[in-house]
Amino acid sequence: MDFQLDDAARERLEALRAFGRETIRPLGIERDRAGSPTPPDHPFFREVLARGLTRPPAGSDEGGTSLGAAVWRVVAGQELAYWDRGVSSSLPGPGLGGGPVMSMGTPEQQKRLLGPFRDMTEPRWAAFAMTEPGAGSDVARIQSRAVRDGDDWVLNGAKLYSANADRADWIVVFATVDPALGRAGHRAFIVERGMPGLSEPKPEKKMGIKAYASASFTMNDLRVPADNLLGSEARYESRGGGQRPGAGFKGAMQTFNATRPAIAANAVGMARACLDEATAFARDRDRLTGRHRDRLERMRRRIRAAWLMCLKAAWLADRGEPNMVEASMSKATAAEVAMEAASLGMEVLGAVGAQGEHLIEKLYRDVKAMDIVEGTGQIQRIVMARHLVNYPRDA
Amino acid sequence: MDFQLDDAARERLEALRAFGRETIRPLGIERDRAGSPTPPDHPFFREVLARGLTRPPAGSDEGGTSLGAAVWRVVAGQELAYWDRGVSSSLPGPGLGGGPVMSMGTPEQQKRLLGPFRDMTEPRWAAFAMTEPGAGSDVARIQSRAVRDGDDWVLNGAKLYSANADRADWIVVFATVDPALGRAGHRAFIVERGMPGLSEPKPEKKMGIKAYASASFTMNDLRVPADNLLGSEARYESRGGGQRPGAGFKGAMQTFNATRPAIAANAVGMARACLDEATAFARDRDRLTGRHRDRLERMRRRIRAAWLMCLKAAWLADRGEPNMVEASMSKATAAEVAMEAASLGMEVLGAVGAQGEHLIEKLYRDVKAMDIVEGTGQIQRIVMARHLVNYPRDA
Amino acid sequence: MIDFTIGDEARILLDAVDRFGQDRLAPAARTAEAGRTPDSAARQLYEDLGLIGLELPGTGLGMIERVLVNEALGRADPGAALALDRLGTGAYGLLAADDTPTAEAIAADPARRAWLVTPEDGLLSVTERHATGDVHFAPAGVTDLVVLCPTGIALIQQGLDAEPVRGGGLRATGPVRLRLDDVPVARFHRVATAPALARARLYLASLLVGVLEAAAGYARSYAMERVTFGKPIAHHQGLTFLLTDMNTAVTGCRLLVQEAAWRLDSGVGGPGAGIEAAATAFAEAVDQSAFVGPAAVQVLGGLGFMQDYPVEKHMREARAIGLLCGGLDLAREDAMGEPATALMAEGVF
Amino acid sequence: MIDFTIGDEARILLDAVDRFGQDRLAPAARTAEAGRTPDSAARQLYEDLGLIGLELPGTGLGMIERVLVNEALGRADPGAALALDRLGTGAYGLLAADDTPTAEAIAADPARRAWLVTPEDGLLSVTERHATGDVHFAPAGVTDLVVLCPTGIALIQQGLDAEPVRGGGLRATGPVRLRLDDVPVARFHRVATAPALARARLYLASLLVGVLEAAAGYARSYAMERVTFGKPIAHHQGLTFLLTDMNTAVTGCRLLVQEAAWRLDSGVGGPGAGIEAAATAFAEAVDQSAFVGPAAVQVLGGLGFMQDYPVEKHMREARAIGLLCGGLDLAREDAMGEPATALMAEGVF
Repeated sequence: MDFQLDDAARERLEALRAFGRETIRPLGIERDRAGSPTPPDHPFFREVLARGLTRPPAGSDEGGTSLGAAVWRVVAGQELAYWDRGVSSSLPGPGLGGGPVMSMGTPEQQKRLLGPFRDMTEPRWAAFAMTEPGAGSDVARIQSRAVRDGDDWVLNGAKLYSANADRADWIVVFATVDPALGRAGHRAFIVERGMPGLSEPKPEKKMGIKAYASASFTMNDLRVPADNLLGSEARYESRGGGQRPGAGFKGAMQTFNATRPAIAANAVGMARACLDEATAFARDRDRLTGRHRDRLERMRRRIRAAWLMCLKAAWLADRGEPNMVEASMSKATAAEVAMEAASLGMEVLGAVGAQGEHLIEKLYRDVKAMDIVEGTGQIQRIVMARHLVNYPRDA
Repeated sequence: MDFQLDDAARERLEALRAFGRETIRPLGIERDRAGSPTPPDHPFFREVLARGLTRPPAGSDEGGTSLGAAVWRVVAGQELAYWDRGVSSSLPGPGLGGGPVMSMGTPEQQKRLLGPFRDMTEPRWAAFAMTEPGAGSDVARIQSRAVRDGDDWVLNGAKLYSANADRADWIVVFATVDPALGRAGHRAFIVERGMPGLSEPKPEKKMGIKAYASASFTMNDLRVPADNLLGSEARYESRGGGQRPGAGFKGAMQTFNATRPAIAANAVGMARACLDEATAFARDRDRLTGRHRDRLERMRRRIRAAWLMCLKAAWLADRGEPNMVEASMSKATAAEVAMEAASLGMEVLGAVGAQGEHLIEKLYRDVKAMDIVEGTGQIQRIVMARHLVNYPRDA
Repeated sequence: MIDFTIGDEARILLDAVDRFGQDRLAPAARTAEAGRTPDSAARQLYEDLGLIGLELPGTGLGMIERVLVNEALGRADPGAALALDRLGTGAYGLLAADDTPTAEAIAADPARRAWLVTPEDGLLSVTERHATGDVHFAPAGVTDLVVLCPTGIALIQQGLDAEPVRGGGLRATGPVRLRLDDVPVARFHRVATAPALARARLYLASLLVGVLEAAAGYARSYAMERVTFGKPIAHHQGLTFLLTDMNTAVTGCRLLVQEAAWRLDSGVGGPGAGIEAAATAFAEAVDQSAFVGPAAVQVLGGLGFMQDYPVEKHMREARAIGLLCGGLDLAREDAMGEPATALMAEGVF
Repeated sequence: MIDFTIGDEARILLDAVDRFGQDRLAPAARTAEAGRTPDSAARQLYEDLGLIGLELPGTGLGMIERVLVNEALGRADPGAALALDRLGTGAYGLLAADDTPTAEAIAADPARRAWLVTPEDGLLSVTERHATGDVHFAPAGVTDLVVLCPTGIALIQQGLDAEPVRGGGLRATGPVRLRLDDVPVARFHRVATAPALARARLYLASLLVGVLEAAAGYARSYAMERVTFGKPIAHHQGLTFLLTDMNTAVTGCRLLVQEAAWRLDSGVGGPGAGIEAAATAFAEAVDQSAFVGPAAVQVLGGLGFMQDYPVEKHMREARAIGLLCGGLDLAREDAMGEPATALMAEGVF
C-alpha cells in the first residue's frame, strides 16, 4: 500500500496550486458576483493554454509521474475545484464531449473533432448534451428525435444545462430514432456551432458555480450529415459480437462512469476549501475550540474518507479493473460531504455567513450541484445496488 | 393551544410513577438478567390488578381527567416504558388481541372474550399473532391456512413473536382462506389455550425487552369452532355497503393504527430514561460539559419533538379526526430518537457502557425493538407516503 | 388539558395573512430579492393587517399568533417578512426593557425600523454609554438597534453606519453591515435579556418553519408530477422516504415552535421553561434546515439548482435565518437549561 | 505512488486468518459468548497462526498486516479476537516504552495476558509508583496492565483484582472490572504515549470495521433472499439505499484504517500524521457503528432482534468496542491534530 504522490506529480500539483491561488480563485469570485460565465474571449483561457494546464503530466516512461491517468485526474480535479469549481468547469477542451468521441467515434471522427484541440494557441470548447426538460436522471427517457432523411439526419428537441455549450465548436447530442426502443433507439450526433436549426445556447441562471455556462438550446429541424452520427450506423446496428443494441446509451453511460471519480474529487476539493476557510476564520477569531473544533474535525474526517474513495476508484480504473461501485460511492459520498462541509462552515461563520460576502457562502451555493451533476446521489446508489444486491435495471 | 395535564391525570401519573420506580424498574432489570419473561404466577401481576394500574382513569364526567382516552394512553404508555418497556408489555389484559375483538368481534364474542378481564383478582392475558416466518412487514403475505370443515375451521401454520402468547387465554390468529386472494382472503380466529393442535408457545431469546414473552407457535390441524371466527362469516363476505372484502386485514391494520402513538410513547419514555440516566451519570462525574452536554441537549430536543408528535396523534384520535400520518410519524420518529438516545447515552458512559451493568446498556438493547414492532420505520414511511404523495397501495 | 386547536380569532388573522403571503409576497419574491426590497404596496398591506407591533400590549395577541403568522409569511417569502416588520424582534427587547413607548413609536412611524442583535451577531462591544464594532447582518434602514448585552439591553439610535452587503439569503431585506464607531447608547436597561432572546428566536424559528414547509411542499408537489422510469419520482421509494422525512422534520419543528409559543404566552412551568423551549425550537429548526433545504433542491435535481425554481432560494434563506440572533450554538446552550431537566422528569413538558 | 495492493505475504497470512475466522470462530461465536471464552482449540490455532506478537520486532510485519488480520477476525467474532490475542494492544504500550522483552515474555507465556487502557477507561489515578482506581472493562485473566498516563506508560503486574461483569458485548472475553487498591507500578516509562494509543485505536478500529462488515454483509444477503410485496426487500428502494449506505460507511472506515496503518508503518508525513490518521479512523468507525449496527438489525426486522441471528450481537459488539481506549471523544481531540491542517493543505494526505 502507498498513499503518496511521487515528486513529478507533486511538482505539477504545485504549479496548479499557484495558478489556482493567483488566478482561478479570484476569477471564480468575480464571475459569481457578476452572475454570468467568463466570456470566451477572456484572456484567462489563453493563459491556461499557454501554461499547458489542461495537459496531463508526462508519464513515467518519459521520466514523469508514475501515477496513472485516472489518479492524476482526481488529484488535479480536486485541486482545481479547491480554487473554483465553476472556473475549472469552464476550462477549454472537449469536456464531457471528449469521452463519447473517444469511446464511440470512428478514427476519422476522432481526428476531425479532437484534432483542433491540440492547437494550444486558441481556446476551444466542445460540449455534451443529454438532459432534457423531461429527462434528467432517467436518461433513457430522452425525447429528442432523430429522423434519417437521405444522407442527413434531422434532429428536433430541447436540451438543458449543457456545460460550455454556449461556446462549443460542437456538441455531442443524444437523440432517439424511436422512443419505443428505449436505450436501443439512442444515437449520438455531433451538432456543430452555427448549424441551421440550432438555437443560440442560453446560459441559465444558477444558484452557484456561475463561472461556466450551463446552457440550454433547442434543435428545430436541425440537419446533420450522416458523417456526424457518432461511430457510424454500423456501431449501433450490429448485433451479437462486440456491439449490442443500446450502444449509444452505453456510450453515454461509459462517459459518466469515467468521470464520476473526477467529479467526486471536485467535491472533495470544494469541501477542503470550506474546511480551510472555516479553520482560518475560527483561528482568526480565536474560536478553534468546542463545537467549532468539532465541526472542523468532522469535516476533515469525512473529507478524508471521501478522498480515499476517489483515489481507490481512480486507481482501479488505471488498473483496468471494474470500479462501478467505487466510482459511484465516491461521487455520492463526496457530494454529501461537501454539502455538509459548506453548511458546517456557514455555522462557523455565524452571522458573517448571512452577509453573503465570505467565500464559504459562495461554496455553500456551489456545492449543492455536486450531488446532482452527472448522476444524482440517488442514481449513484442505484448503480451501486446493481452490483451489491442485483438491483434490477428496469426498476 | 394547551400542553399541560390536568390535576386528575397528573395525580394518576404520579401513582404510576411511584409504582414504576419501586416495582417495575427493579423487575425489568431482574428479568433482563434472568433472560426470561416474568413467570405468569409472579405476585407482581396480582399487585398490578389490585392497584388498578391497567384501568384508565375516570373521565371528566365522573370528576376525573378531561384528557381523552388516546392522550391518556400515550401519557401512561410513556411513563410505564420509562420504567421498563418489557414489564409494561407483560401487564395482564387483552393486549393487542383486544383491538381486533373490539373492532371486528360480534357482541357475543366481545362479551365472552373480554368479559373475564373485568375480574381484577386473577391476572389474564390475551394475544395477537400476525407475523410469520415468511411475512413480517408484508402482512398481506401470511401463509397460515384456514379451511372450513363442517362447523369448524381447521388451521395450519406458524406464528412468530406473539407478545404474551405463552400465557394467553386466547390468541387472535390471522390466517388466509386462499393466499391467492391476498388481503381479501384473511380471516381472524380466536385460538384458545389448550386447543389440540396448538403447540406450546415458546418464548424466543431476544436482545432486549426480555420481561415479556415474544412467543412462537405452530398450528397443526388446529380445529376451532365457527363461533371463533372473529366477527362471524358475514363480516368478511358482505360486499358493498359498509363491509368490503379484506375486512379481516383491515381489522388488523386498524389495530396497528390505534396503537402506534402508544408504541411511540413507549419509545419516548425509554429515550427519556436514557436521558435521565445519562444526565445523572454525567453530573455525578462532573462531566456536564462540552460534548456530553451537547449530547444531552440533542437527546432532550429530539425527545421533545417526538413526544409532541405522540400527543398530536393521540389528540387527533380523541377528536375522531384522521391521524394516519401523525400516528406513523410519531412511531417512526420516536423509535429513531430512542435508538439515538441510547447510543449517545452509551457514549456518555464510556467504558462503563461496555461493562454491561448500567441501565443505559440495557436500554440500548431494549430500544432497537421500537423501530420494528407494530410496523417498522420503513412501513411507517410508506403509510405516511400514501397520504402525502399518493404512494400506491401495491408498490 | 392537551389541545392543539388554534383559536378562532387567530384563525381569522391567519387566513388573511396566508392570503397576503400567497397572493402578494410569493409571486413577487424574486422581484423583491433582485430589487432588495418588497414593493411599497406590500409594505402598506403588512401595516394594514396590523402585523407591526402584533405583540404590543393591548392587542390581546401573543407569541402563538406571531409564530402562526410568521410561519405563513416564511412560506411565502421570509426575506420580505423580515423586511416588512419594521418593529420585528426589536419589540421583544424593548418590551423586556419596559420601554413600550419606544416600541409604539417605531410601530407608528414608517421611517423607523428596529433590529435586535446579540454581541455574537457581530463584533460588538457595548457599555452602558457607548458602542463600538460591527453588526454583520441587518436589514436596510435600521434606526433603532436593540442589543442584548450580558448585563442588559442597549438601545442605539445614532451612528448606525450601514454598508450594503450581498446577503447569502434574505436579500429582500436589503442587507447591510452596520459599523458603529464609539456611538452613544441612547438608553441602557439593566434587565434580564433571556426573555427577549427567547421571543426573538421563536420569531426566527417560525419563519424558518415556514421556509422549510415551502421547500418540502414544493419538492413534494414536483415529485408527484415528475415521472422517471415509468412512475412519479415520489413513488421511487428512495425519494419517497426522503419526502416523508422532510415532512416529518418540518412537523417536528412546527410542534416545538407552537409549544414554546404557548409556554411563553402562558408562563406554565415558569419563565425558564419558555426560554428553554424557545431555544430548543430554534436549535431544532436550524438543525433541520441543514437537511430540508438541500434535500428540496435535490428532489428537483438540476432544476432545483436554477433560479427559475424557488427551492434554491429556500435553501439559502433557511441557512441565513439560522445564523441570526446568536445562531445554533448559543441556542443549544440555552436549550439545556438546568441539566436537572425538571420538566422532563414529569414525563410531560 | 498511489497503490491499494495488499502484498503477497500479507495476502497469504490473511487468507489463513480468514479461513480460521470463518471456519472456527464464526460458527462458535454464540458458544464463546455464552461460555465467556473461545474454546481452547481456537486459542491454540490463534497462537499457531503467529498472531500473538505480530507487530514485535523481527516479524517484518506491521500495522497494515494487523488491521487486515483484525478486520477478518472482527468479521468472524470480535469478542474472540480480543480474547485470543493475549498481548493485543498491550504490545503498543510496551514497544513505545522500549520494553520489548516484557512484550516477548507475555507473547511466549500462555498464562499471561496484557491489556492497555487510558485513565479515561476507568477512574484510574496512577503515579510512577502506585495506582488506584478502576478499569471499567477488561478481558478475563489480565496479568499485565499497561496504562497510558499523561506523563508516560505504567506497567502494573500486581493487585489486579478482577470482578466479572456481564459485558454489553464482547462477552467472549470473559469481561471483568479491575479494581486497583494502591497497587505498585512495576515499571513507569516517561515516554510519549500518543504513538501507542494510535496503534491501539487502529487495532480496535480494524476490529470494528470487521464487525460492521459482517453486519452489513449479513443484512445484504438476507435482504436479497427475503421477499415482501413481490420482490426481495433489497429491491425496495428505501432499503436498497439503506444497504448501499451501510456498505459505503464500512468502505470509508476500511480505507481510513488502511491509510492510517500505512502511515504508521511508513512514517510518511511524520509521526503526527500517523497519530492523527489513526484517531480519525477510530472516530469514524465509532460514528459509523452507531449507524451500521442498528441498521443491520433493522433490515432483518423482528428476526434481527432475536439471538438466533447474528446481527443483534454485531450491534452490541460494535457499540462496546467503540467505548474502549478513551472512546470517541478522546479520539476526536487527537484527530484534529494541528488545526493548521498542514497535510490537508497538500490536497492529498
